[in-house]
Amino acid sequence: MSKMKVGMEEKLWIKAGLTDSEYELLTSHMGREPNTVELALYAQMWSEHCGYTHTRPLFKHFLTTGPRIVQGPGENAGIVDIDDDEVITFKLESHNHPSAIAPFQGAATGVGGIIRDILAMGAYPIASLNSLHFGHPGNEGNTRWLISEVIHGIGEYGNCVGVPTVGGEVRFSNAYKGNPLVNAMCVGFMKKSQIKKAIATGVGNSLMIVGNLTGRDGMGGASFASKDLEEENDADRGAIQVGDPFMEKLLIEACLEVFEEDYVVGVQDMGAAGILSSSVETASKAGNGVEIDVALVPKREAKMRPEEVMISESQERMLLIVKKGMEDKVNKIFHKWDLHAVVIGHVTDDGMYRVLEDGKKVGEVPVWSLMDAPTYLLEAEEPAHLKHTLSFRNEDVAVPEDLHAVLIKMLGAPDICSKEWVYRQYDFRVQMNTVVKPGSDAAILRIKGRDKGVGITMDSNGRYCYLNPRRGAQSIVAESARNQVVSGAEPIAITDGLNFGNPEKPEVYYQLEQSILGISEACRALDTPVIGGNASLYNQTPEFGAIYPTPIIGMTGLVKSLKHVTTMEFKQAGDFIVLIGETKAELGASEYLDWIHGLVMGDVPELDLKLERKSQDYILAVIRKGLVQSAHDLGDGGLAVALAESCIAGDLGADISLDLDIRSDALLFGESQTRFMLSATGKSVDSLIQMAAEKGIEAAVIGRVTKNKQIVINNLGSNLININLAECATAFNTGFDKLMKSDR
Amino acid sequence: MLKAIVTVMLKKGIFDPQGRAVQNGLESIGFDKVKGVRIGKQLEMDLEMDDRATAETSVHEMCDKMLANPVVESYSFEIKEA
Amino acid sequence: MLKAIVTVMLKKGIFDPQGRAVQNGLESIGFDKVKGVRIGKQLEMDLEMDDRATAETSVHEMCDKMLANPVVESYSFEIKEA
Amino acid sequence: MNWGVLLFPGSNCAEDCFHAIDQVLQKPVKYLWHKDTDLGDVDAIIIPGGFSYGDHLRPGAIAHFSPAMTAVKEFAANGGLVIGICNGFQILTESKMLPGSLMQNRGLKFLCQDQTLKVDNADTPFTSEYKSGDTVVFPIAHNEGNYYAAPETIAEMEANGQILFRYSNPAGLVNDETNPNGSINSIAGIVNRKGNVMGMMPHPERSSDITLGLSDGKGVFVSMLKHLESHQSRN
Ligand SMILES: Nc1ncnc2c1ncn2[C@@H]1O[C@H](COP(=O)(O)OP(=O)(O)O)[C@@H](O)[C@H]1O
Ligand SMILES: [Mg+2]
Repeated sequence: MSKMKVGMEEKLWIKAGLTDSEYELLTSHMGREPNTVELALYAQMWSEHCGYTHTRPLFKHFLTTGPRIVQGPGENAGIVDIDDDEVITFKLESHNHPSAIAPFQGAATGVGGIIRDILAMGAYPIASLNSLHFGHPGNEGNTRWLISEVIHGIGEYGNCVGVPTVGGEVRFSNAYKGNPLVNAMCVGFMKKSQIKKAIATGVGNSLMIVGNLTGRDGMGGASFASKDLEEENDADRGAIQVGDPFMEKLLIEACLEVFEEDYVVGVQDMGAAGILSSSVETASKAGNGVEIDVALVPKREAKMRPEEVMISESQERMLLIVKKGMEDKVNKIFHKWDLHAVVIGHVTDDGMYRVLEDGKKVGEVPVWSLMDAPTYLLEAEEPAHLKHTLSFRNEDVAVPEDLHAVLIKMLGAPDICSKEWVYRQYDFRVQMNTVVKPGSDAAILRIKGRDKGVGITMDSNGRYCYLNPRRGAQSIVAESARNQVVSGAEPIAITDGLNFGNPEKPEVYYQLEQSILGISEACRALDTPVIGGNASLYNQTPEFGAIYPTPIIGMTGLVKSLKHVTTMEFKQAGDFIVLIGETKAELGASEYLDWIHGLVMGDVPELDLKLERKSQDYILAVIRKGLVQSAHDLGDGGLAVALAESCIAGDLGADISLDLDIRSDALLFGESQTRFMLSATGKSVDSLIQMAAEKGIEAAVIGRVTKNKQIVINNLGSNLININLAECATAFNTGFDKLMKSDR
Repeated sequence: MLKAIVTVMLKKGIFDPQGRAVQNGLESIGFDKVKGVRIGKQLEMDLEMDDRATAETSVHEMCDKMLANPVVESYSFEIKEA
Repeated sequence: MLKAIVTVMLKKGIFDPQGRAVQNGLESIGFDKVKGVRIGKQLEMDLEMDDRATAETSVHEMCDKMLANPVVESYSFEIKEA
Repeated sequence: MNWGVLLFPGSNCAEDCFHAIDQVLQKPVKYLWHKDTDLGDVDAIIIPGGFSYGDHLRPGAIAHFSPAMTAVKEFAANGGLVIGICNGFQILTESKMLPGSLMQNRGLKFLCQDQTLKVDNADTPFTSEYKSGDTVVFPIAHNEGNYYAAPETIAEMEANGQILFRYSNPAGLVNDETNPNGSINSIAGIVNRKGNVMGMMPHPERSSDITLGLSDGKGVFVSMLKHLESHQSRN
């Protein structure tokens, strides 16, 4: 506490995380100096986490509207129309810093938090996904512990709350060594008429807090998340939030029961900066003021200071704006679920944000000023490494002698191998909607009682964005959409998670800006508007530097009939294998260069967004026509890996003959974009090829599915690969296990 | 041979949802005088050691390295004759 | 005010996979003198009671009814001044 | 033929069981609330999976004190059919309506997978749709599914044909390798001595709706239905 005394002489606002000019601005907004409570309000609301101070100006590039878009950015989650007066709502959120410090709890509360965003829209949460990025464990017990704790935390929370965890991704690079990424996504379903908004209308209406008690957990998490992850600091450690999925389950049930009645005008979950940000946001949207008495907030700990109550990030709490006179009815429903619903304040007409303690005013500032966080357009500068990495030429590496060994090694690569080790720990079947379970290109959930479903994906590629942020970001959106179409889903919209380093560094800001531009361009080309997202900046440590620029794309798609649901595995021997798209001599940025040659070099493969769109439309059309037995996109590891995956999943072999004048490693493992692998019966294959020709899309029959369990790839008459399926399967299926086993 | 009994509990101030659920459960079957339930782990282990001081250092180290997560948990232990 | 510290362990003779895993983990980081690790629960609770005898009876009853499952677990406890 | 699905705070497979009866079996079904002391007019009770009371302390340890469980015991004592699935099985063992206990999986991890089971006794109200020795696929999803009972108890149950399902491989082989969680004798599902209270860790309801690709589990509910119908026609 001696620090505090020194702090009194220092500038208090600096300690709180505000700059001199921000302090000047807020005093001019207020017309006076703030007291401690008021200062805390600004410090939280003007942090990057709540105020999007560095990212907001860039959001203008996004396409945010479209025929299926019911709600774009600006609410807790976006909403898209899936016909029949039904909608789905979805969003993703990062929990990187908490997960770095307490991986189990950090990951668990990340899942819980995003579920509440979905709940706040009035929807029933129907699926969770997660995108995880870790350093390579190597021989390190610590990283392994981190990985297994994060996965355990995600599983335990999702399993207990009864929301199936149906997909996601796990990727590895030492760029994430000091700063792992844990992004969670949730999807909810509801009828259009059930949509709720985060708005505090109706002067005199009550603000009710529901769910958990308020404690000192996550004190200052919002500003904490907006700082570099420096050496552990005991004050930050106090910020650990503990998740209680059981409480969350009750909260879901009780809230949805309340929503069925006409008691509630607005709903907001309590995430970063807890009561404060949830109430400010709802008030600001309505143009109203609010008054909150911290003494009324049910607390877990005695003697909390008013600002602590206001910004606590205790989990499993929601704010309801309840019509005057309906409070008892709301409370009765919560009581049925053994929960409380307590009035902590009300909506006022004076536009002020007023904090009381036992009826006595302890802080008062204009609502609009809290929402008016200054934004910063920062300086961008092309990262110096690009000069070097872009200088890569394919000739810089030799074609390996033993392609057989390379394929086996690729199949066991951490980014490629089966993630069953992970999703076996997730209940992916609860709620009985999971038509396509984890392990395929997209998870598919049915909509009960209808012949339709939704496809859900989460994708990223930090290496691509590091080597070419703009095209890298485009590729991720394109890949997400490919994952949708091969599964039989028409891409609808995305939510984006912007995970970057410190934006005040010009090179990082460049990556951020370019990535956003890339996402925007691809979304326009593919007609998948951005309906929400999240930003997590300052992901860097003194020891390991900044993470790869890692935008993560969460996408949903509509499966118009469950008959269209398509999976990647080969279905029967004798089927024809068709390759869609052009294979070029592109090794740059590939998983192959990284994993086999240890090079993060080169440029991201070319991407023609017009062709991408046309090809995806074609894939969807042939699937809907019923011409396709299996479909898979070519991604990490290229043609050979995609082929092996379809063989392993179907427990069938393949016999492939190509005639491409391309060096064999690029042919097998290069990651040329906009490519797909289909299989079709002899009856359909001609129509498949003909339709492609009509659309001007490259398509070639490259071989057959075989029942002898061997993968054979020939090019220009000579054999490149002739490998036993079992050997491939073992490499693929045990890759993760090996990663998680210590070498000792 | 010595025996170590290690107790690992969530740090004070960190929310213990399990403790609360058990407290509510106890209350619902009539044990309403029970408050502040907190639940942690107890580990019992045999140590092939004879010297108490060495054992203590060793157990301390185990706790710091593996048995407790210092971010959320605190630990205490006792060394006994086996 | 009294305080009860209840320890619930798997019965002797029942395999404790968690204990085994921790033992292996400890061994892998060099603690090879640790054997027979067993892991149970420790519950700490405040009792709004003043009489030790009553408290003991009450805690016994809680354990029998809810805190331990006699098929697989045994328990012991201690009552202290809070 | 009225079915009841018992809802506890934290049950998360109640709707799935409801769906299996309502949509797949197309029979009348209603929810029963854990605070109710009177279960009303039901012929069969499903105690669904999930995490009642957060699975805190031990799965089922708190739930089995609910008022509704007293009524369920009475219902079972009068010969009513009760099936506990996953957490429901755990609640039934905690409440001593079934012998034994479910401990943490020996692999110490939650396990979600489509699991082959071998039907051990097809001569019960829960399994009559199968033949002994059949293999079926039901999903499992649990962290505490490792069945344990004292050796005498196991011997007695084996002798009485109380083991209904065992974990196996697709060829019907039952051994340590086909045992996902460490259960004694690979036990996946059991019935009480009287034959009217059944508990199993695998989820038959998740294997009832063919839209999701699995439907072997429907047999459990159909068996129960047929039993109830024949029982009723005899009365
Ligand atoms: N990267 C982004 N792209 C588009 N919209 C974003 C992005 N980040 C945040 N948003 C939108 O800004 C709004 C506020 O975001 P946030 O503060 O994360 O919401 P919440 O408080 O519900 O977590 C949301 O509507 C969110 O979708
Ligand atoms: Mg929100």
